[in-house]
Amino acid sequence: MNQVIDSIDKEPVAKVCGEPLMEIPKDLYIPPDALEVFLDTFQGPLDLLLYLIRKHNLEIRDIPMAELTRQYMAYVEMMQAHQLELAAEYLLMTALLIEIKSRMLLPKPVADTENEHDPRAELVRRLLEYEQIKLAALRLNELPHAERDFALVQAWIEKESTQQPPNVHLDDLRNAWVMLISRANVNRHHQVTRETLSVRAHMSHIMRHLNDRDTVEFYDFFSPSATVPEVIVIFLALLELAKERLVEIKQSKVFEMIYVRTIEASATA
Amino acid sequence: MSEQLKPAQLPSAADSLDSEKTKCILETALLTTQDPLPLNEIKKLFNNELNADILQHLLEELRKKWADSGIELVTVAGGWRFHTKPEMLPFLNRLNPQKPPRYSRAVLETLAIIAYRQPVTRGDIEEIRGVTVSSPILKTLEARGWIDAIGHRNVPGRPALYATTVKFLNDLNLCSLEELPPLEELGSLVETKENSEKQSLS
Amino acid sequence: MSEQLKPAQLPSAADSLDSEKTKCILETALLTTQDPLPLNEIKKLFNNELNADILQHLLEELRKKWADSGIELVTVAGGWRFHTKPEMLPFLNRLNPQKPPRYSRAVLETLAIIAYRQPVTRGDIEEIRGVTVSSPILKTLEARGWIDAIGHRNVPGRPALYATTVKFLNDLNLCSLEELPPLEELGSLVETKENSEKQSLS
Repeated sequence: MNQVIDSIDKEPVAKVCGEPLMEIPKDLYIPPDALEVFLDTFQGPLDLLLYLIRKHNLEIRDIPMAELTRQYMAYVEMMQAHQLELAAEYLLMTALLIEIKSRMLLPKPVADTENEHDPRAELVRRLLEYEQIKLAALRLNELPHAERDFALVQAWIEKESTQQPPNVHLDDLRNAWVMLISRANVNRHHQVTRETLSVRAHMSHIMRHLNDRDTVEFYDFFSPSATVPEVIVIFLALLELAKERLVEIKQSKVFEMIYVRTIEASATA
Repeated sequence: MSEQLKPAQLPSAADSLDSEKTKCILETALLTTQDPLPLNEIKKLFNNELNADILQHLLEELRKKWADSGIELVTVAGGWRFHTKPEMLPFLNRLNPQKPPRYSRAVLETLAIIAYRQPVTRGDIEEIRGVTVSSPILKTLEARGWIDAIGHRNVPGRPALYATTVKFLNDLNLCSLEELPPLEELGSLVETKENSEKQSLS
Repeated sequence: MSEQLKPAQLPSAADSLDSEKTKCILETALLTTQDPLPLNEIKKLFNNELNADILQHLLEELRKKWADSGIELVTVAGGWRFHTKPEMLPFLNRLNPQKPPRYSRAVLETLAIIAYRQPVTRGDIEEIRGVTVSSPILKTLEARGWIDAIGHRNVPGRPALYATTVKFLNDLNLCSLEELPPLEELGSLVETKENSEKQSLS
């Protein structure tokens, strides 16, 4: 391994336009005001290392650790010199690089096999994995994004005309009534039977009828086609209305016409 | 992104902009904006290079194009927009079935009292419910067209007498009030809700 | 409201529903919903009376109908939706001059890690990126609805596990994660232990 490093140190570090470059270009100088931008440019130590490797065409599977460490530390020191707040990760990476470098300088064990663990392996794995994600992020950004590259279609739904009114089911009414009765413990005389309901229904009907015209002849309430039960119910309804003082039933003389009118009408008459 | 339509490459002379393309852009813009687009906004689409008359004309053409579909191009106060035709709503509502609104217990009880005990005054309702009946409750039912005042009871204050309407019967699918659930069995006063549910199932 | 389309009056036999009308309803539903409509939602439009094949066929017809316009009917992970063709955006942007969000590299890399390696914890992301991942980065992606925490890894601290959402796929026009651009083939380069062992064996 050592000789690999040695040989690399003697090999051109990069080829520029086919010309071997024996020395790392001294382009490390960055104007201080650009440093902050520079710091923002890198996502972290891995990103910086990748930049150095790619920029100088270093072989990622056989990284010249001495060179890379030197390059890396030059950046870090420069940033520290300008007292830029450097994330702790950068310093941690410095330590890691130095450690790898020194482990590689150790004499090779005698039983050298290809299975021997390369101290750089983990770093290389991380660098490659990071580069893979970095590229994936770029690709992801190139995919069309909603809002950025296309708009979604959404026509207005005109709803105003369809304000659904609440629905009432017969059971709702029944349950409401049950609730009322059980709650108020209404007396038995409040009980409404089918028959009295009919009477009640006809009471409303008669009231409506009377509202339209002031006075109605008694017999007009009984249509010729009415069945006997109907006649009875209508008659009871009229009596009930009279009892509740809602209508007035009047006959001026015996055998004369009987007229029905609302109490209101009679009051204003 | 395809380049052929980049606005920068649009001819600056208004009339050279193909009217089909213009309509296509108009249509797209109107389909993506929920708020109505006023004409001066629409002009921006074409860098104000098309005058109002041309746009108005194209919009009218678009309106005709859409006439037979489920949405229509309309002008509202704020400008032009596409909106759904009313007949589409029953279908669209199936996607977001909002629970039908329900009346409060107070409204239902009031309605039940009016239905079973009509004609009744507000005082009658209050007596049975044991609480005061607020005006909004009666207003709600009147606005629905389910009850109306059919007269006044001749007592001090001459309170209005309420009864249910034909619309109430129609809306509840009843031919007459006799078809309301009978209440004879309620005389026992011990009927529970579960009981009545069982009965209504049988 | 016009009555002829009341859903209650729809014939129950699927094929008797006029296919033009069906397409019209489909089109309306798709033009009014921003979120993609999955087929099972679309079925609800017709009370599940139309089978998937028929709907698929009609949707394809709709797709063709719109091919020459400024919008297109596409399928993404969430289902079917209309969106504008990319060439329309420059025009639409004239109406909304505010720039859509551009994400920083940190956000994009975090998103990429979650997308390709999900489910991952914040620690996993930090390990790959080599830096701490600030909360605002994850918040940004969560606010966009692109990632969410789907559980916790059963290790000390029980860190949240993040994954991408259906909205992420929808917004990137994808039907599934498999449609993400493939990762650069670095496997051969990555010197994992297994790899080097394999190589030494050969």
